[in-house]
Amino acid sequence: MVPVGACLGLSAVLFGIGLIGFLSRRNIILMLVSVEIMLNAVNVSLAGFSRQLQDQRGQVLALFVIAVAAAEAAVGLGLVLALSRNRPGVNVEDLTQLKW
Amino acid sequence: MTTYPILTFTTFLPLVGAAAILLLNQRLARWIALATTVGTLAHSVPLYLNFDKTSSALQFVEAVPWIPSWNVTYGMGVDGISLPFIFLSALLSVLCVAVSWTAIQMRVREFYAALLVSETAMIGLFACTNFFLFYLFWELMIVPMFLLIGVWGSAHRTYAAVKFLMFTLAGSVLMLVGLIALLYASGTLDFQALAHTTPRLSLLVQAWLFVAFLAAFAVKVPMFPVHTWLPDAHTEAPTAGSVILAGILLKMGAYGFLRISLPILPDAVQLFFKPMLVLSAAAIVYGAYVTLAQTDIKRLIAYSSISHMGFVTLGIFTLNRSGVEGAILQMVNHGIITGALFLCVGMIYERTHTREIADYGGLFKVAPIYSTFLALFCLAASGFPGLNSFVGEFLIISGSFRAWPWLGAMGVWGVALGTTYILWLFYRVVLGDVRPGLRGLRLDLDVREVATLVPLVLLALVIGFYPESVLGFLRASVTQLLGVVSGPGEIAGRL
Amino acid sequence: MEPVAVFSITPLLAILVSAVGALLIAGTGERRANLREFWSVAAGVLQVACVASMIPDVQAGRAPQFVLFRILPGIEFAFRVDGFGLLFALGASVLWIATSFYSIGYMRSLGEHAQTRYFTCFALALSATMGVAFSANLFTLFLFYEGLTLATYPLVAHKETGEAKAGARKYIIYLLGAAKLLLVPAIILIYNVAGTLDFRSGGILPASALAAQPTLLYVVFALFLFGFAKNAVMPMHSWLPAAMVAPTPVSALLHAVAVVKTGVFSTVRVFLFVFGVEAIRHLGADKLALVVASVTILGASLLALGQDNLKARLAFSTISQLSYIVLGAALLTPSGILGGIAHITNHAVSKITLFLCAGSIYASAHKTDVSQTSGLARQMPWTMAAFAIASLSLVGIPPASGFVSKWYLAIGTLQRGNPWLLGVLLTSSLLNAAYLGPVVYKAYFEEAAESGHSEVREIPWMVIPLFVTALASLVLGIYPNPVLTLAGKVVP
Amino acid sequence: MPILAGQIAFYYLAAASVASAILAVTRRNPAHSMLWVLALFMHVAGIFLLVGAEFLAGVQVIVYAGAILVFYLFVLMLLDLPREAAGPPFGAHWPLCAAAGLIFAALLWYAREPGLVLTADGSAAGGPPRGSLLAVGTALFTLFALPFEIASLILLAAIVGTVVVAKRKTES
Amino acid sequence: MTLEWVHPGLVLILGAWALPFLKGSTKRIAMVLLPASALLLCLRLEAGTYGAVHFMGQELVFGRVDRLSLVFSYVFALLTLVGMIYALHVDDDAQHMVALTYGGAALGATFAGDFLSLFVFSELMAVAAVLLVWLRRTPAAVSAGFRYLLLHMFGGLCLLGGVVLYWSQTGSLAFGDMSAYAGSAAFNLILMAFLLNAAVPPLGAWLPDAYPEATATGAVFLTAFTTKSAVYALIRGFAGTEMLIWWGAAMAVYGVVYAVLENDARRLLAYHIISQVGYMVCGVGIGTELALNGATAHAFSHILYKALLFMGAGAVLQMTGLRKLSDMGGLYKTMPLTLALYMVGAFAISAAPLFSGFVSKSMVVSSAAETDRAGIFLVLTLASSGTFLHTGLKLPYYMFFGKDRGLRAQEPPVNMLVAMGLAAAACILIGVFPALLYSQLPYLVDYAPYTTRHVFDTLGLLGFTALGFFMLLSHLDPEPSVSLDTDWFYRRGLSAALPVVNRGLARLEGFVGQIYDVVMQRYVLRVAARLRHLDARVIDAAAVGIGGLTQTVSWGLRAMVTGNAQYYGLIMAAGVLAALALAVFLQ
Repeated sequence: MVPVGACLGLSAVLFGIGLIGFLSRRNIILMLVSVEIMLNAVNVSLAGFSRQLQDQRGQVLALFVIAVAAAEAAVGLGLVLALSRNRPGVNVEDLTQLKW
Repeated sequence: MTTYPILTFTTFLPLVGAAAILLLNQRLARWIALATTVGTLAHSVPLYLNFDKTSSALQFVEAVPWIPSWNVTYGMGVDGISLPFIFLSALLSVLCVAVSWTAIQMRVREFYAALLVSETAMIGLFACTNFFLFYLFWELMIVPMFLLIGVWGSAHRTYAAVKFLMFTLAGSVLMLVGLIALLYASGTLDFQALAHTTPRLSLLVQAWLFVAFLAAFAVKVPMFPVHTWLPDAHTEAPTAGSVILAGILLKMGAYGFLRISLPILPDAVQLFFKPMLVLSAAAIVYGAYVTLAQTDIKRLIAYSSISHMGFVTLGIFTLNRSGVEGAILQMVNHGIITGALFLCVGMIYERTHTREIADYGGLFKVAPIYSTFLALFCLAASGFPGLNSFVGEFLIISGSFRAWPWLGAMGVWGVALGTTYILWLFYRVVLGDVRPGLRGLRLDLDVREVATLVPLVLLALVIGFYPESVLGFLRASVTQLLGVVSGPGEIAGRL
Repeated sequence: MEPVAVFSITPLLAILVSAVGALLIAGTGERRANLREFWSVAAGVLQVACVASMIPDVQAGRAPQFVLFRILPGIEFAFRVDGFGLLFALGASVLWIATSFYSIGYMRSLGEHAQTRYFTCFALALSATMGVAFSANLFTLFLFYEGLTLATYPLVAHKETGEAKAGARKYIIYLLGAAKLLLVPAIILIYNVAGTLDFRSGGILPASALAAQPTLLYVVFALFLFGFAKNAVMPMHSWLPAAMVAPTPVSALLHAVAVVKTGVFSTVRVFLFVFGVEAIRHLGADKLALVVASVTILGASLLALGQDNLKARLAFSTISQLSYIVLGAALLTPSGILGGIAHITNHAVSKITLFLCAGSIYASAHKTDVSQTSGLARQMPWTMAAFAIASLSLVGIPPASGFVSKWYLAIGTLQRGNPWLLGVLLTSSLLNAAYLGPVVYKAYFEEAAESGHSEVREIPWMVIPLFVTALASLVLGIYPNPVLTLAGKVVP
Repeated sequence: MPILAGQIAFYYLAAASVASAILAVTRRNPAHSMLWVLALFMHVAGIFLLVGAEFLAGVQVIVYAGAILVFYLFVLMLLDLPREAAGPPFGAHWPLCAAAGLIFAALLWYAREPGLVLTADGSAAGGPPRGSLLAVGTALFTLFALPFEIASLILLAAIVGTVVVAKRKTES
Repeated sequence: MTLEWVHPGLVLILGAWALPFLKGSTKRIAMVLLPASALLLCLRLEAGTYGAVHFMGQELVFGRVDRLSLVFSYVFALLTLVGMIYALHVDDDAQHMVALTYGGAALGATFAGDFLSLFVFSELMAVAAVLLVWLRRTPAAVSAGFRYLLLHMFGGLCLLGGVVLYWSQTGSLAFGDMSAYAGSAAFNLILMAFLLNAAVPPLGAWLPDAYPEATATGAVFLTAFTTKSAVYALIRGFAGTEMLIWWGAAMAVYGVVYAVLENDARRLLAYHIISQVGYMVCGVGIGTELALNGATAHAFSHILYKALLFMGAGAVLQMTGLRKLSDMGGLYKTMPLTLALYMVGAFAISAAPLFSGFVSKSMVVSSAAETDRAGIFLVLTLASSGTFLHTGLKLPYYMFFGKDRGLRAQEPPVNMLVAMGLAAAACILIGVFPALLYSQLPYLVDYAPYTTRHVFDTLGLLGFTALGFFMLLSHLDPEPSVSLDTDWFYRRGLSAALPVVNRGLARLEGFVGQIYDVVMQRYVLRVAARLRHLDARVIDAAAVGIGGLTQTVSWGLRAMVTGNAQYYGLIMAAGVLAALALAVFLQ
């Protein structure tokens, strides 16, 4: 009863918002959170399709997405911890040492 | 033909020599280099002897399939046009090794290795029969030359080396694109096939290919607008480098026109030959004028090469028999004379360490033997009748009169200016009163240096009085080449 | 009457003799001066012998010929001797012997430096002149023509003073420049049109080319006329006075006999043997040559009047006399051409005497200007006598040789029916008298300005040769037949 | 009538999750953003349920909201970030990012294939998804056995990685 | 040269070369012997053609002997003899040699049968004459000689030009009557040449300019040969040309007028030669037998008495060294013999009876009368009266009588007196026995000079002139004036024109000479330098510029790497966005 198009629409909007968050927030953690939002949007569209195509593989993929999201969050935040140790505040604009 | 792959052997012997030099210690380097180059020269002599002058077909052909998917074979073969250059490359390499005997002190092994690699590239380029190998040797040539200029050059060597690299690479990249397009368009890369068997490409494709190859060859020749790398490269290169650069490198460009542009893209040549003639005439006169104003001897001779090579391209694009034959002869002559001039300048630079003309004067009193050699080569360069470049210029101007009379006039004006700047250089350097700086130095040549110059003197005289020795080889191949490219205008229908 | 070619090596021998002589002279060097002098005289004598040995052949109508190399189809490095070439070569080589003796005296008395180089270049210049005389085609001629320029450069720059250098520079730039800029294209165009460069008495231009490209051939004609800058035709003449900076024997042999005559010889050779009389008449190019020659004759004579320096005056006189020869050839009438060719020898003999006298005056009395020659006859009777005889011949007064060629030139102008040219000839003879007369009568009839001049002694080595040449100019005047028969062989 | 109820629920969930997403992104205080993100996750789980992916909804709630979000909060607490005092929450270039995001959303919205949007009755035709939990479970352990193992490997690597990265360097 | 006939002229020319080797008296004997033997040879000659030679394809005749040439050869040989005797005292070998050559050449010209040998001998005469003038060795002589040479060269060249033209038209070189070609270019040129030689004004100004500059002995020869050989040629070739009559008459008057004005003794006599030659030219112009006979006779006698007059003036110059009449005078006391001999010449020239002038001049005058040319007759008689006035009266009076300036000059050396005596004797002989001369004339002579009426007329004329002279004596004092003559033209004009021409030409020459410098230095090198500048700045810069451009671009790109992760994210997003949009819209 939920039209797939709607799911896609929702997923598109959510993805947009996540993107905005990721690109504009100065705090790294919140950038990572925005990534989580984007991933959620993807899962919504996957679920929508899985429903529409009567095929559960969409959901399996969504699961894997979640697993990877977890791993990514873990590593990301580990890095943030390491970074924050030798520099106060985790502001993305200060991290420019890698520039060539 | 002979089962023994003489061409491959001649091409890759120097490579083997180079490897040997790098492995053994420094003291032996010079001797191995000399041995290898003399061996290569010895190897190219049978080529010269039992070459059949009558047939225009390829001789000493070797063909081994190499990359089937691209229809590329490892093909070696020689015809009338490429034979003289192989001999010239081998000879000049021997002379280069001889002249840098005492001149090069640092990194001796790498120097001779680079020299030998460049020899392989040279001989390979003239001996190969398909575009793929041609391109491969073309690129291979740039590396040792870059090193020669960059490492063993004088003051601004890096600038000159990089500039040389940039110019040549820019050209050859376009050639690569052309090569691929050609492969795509006609399916094969073999020169003979492209010239005769495969169907002719459409004019548009031919035009684009011509432009692409023009870029590569024009930079190498060098033609008028893209010539500025040559003076820098020559001035900074060590003597051996300049001799190789002037002797052979410039000829590869012109050889490219003859081997690739003319036979494979005849319609495009018909389309473009008029602007090319204008460019060459411009190169002649422009080169001559700028030469007049130079103060550095090597730079002066470099610019004179631009003017002389202008003659060669003028000859090629007259597209009539005497013009093309004259062009090829002039390429050989220019190799000999300019090579000799650079040898002379190198020898004197080795002692006085200055290239400014103002620092020289009255050499005749201080170094009579050297001055007589220099006098002879200056006369040859100015086109004195009885010496070799007179015959070349004679044919080219005669051909250009036939193709486009105004060109002939420009050519003559070029010759006149040529005589002026060479004799003026000679006047300032050799005649006049002795500069104080030169008095103390022991200036005259020793046996080794005389030995390096003598073969070139003999060649100049032989070709001067008996040009048949070179023209004989060309006649059949040039007729076949021109058969493909119908000549533009034969006013008097002579020859 | 095309002479039948016969194979013989003598022309090449004639050239090699003096070339080998040059080597020997260079070899002996400064130390053994006498031996060196012996070599140069010996070379001279041998050369005359070679040249003379060919006279019977040529007179009998046979042309000794010898081909060395074949450069391109239609171009060989070859020699062919005909009457015209033989006459010129004979004149040059005989006078070389006289000049050799003379220069031995001159060099020794003035103690000049670098005498070896002097004699070597002299011998080389002569071999080049022989080369030009005997060349069978334009290529060989051009080769030796250029060789002559280079061989004579060190002679002109002999004194190595600033002025000598400037003169020599102008000399080489004019000659080499004109050769390269004008001759090379002309030769090439001829090769394009005619396919060959050989000399043939009727000219080698195919009729089709004459009809098809008259303007091109007219331009080529002009290129040749001005290209041979050695014939000192008016715009291309100013190298000759500049070359007067050379020591006198050099200007004697070279600027009276070898160099300038080569220029004129080549010009006439091209007129008659490359274009041919009919072709030139068809092209109407003879008018150009006549105008240029007349302008040169009159202009140079007038300029000669103004020159106080004796050698400069003789130089300008040479320029005008040379154009007589060009005028003769350009008349295209049999006796005009005959007169022109005869004038080559006649002028050579008389002009060389004048130059030698100038040299002897300089060597003995250290006087160079015409104004200083007053009263010289008393101190140097023989030199002035020779000078008088030679000027008689130059002015064209009957007994002397100049009259013979002027007579034929005059008849030539009439055969062509152009009174103006006759006018030019007569006025120029008048001008000759005007600029040569004063020297003679000043020497004979004016008292020497400063009496009691230090004892001026004529040097025998110098006076004997110049007197011999003066007598020669008389003998050729009285008995001109040998010159005329040789010249006659060529006239169409 | 159940269709209408479904649609109303969907519209509510969609609107709520969009609102919470916007708020999560724009809040100055990171803790508040975290909470809004929690709300977002809950609504997304709701949508999963609507779509019939019950297992997915469960995982979403447990793993995503329960584990990852909590982990974020821990780090947040650990770093004890001061309230977003300094400077604006967004980088100077936020209008560009906003534009990029909006265009992105618009493009996707435009691109969603009308054909794909089944009419209300379309979804009914398919009937309820076949025992979605059963289906997913069997698929996970038969078709996707390998990816499942790899997923576990990734998680293992992440654990080890995080420990190594975040461990304080002791002077050994 | 057939041996049996020896050309008298050649004897003189070759003999002259022997003189320098003889010493003292033997030389003197030779000097006399040579002309004497030449005279004997001429006398023995009979008419006919000898010495034909083939030269350069032409037929030359050296010895064409007929009555006309014989007469002239006699007088020329005779004069050479008299001149040599007159010059015996001079020890300058050169002068003698030149004089003999001059005589020989004159004889040669007389006997020349064709134009070429005529030309050769006339050129030789010109050269000999110039040398005679130059041998005076004064600067004035040298420049005068040079002008003489130039003009005679011009004359010679006109002759050569005319001969060549004549030869090309007729094919033959024979020198005969030219009247058939009257009006053709050849005719005019040859005529002009001879007129110049005969000193016809305006071409004749060289005579009074050069003759007075010669040495005393040299002048004697000069008076005779050049002008009279020209007259001989005119007689042979141009008898009867109308124009000559008027030229002759003009000359007669011109000579007399200038002579009267003249102050220098020998220049006065020189001017007078022109007037006498005028008579001959006029005779030739009239062209009747009588006229031609008259001209020949007059030439014959004129040579003798003019030589006598010059010898007289020469003697005075020799002894006193003076030339100007204004500073002479009172010599009759110390040089009576010279005076007497001079007066014989004076009477002869003014055609007094019993003297040679009377016999010959009157023939020409009467021939004018016969052909009823009244005007000419009047002019000629007037001129003869003028002649008597200045030569007969003015010159002797001022030279010998006039104010006595205390000059005590002795008589000239014996040989000069002997020579003058010989000449005077000849004049008287011809005057008394005209038949002697008439028998030699080319045509039959039926003219009787000594008719009473003619004698009276002449005496009357002379008397009146004498009377007039003594009446106007005071006005006729000679002042040291220089009379302007056509020779001014080439003396001043030419010398002025020459430097101008030279300066102009020298500048042109300098310009042409420098052209190579200018072209080489300024244009070619400047262009070369500019092109080098262009090459370095523009083309090289273009190539290097491209390198530079790539350099700056790369630096620019480098700036984009800010290190801020979000920029990268933004760029990536933008990239993906673009691709997506492309995919969507390009569907």
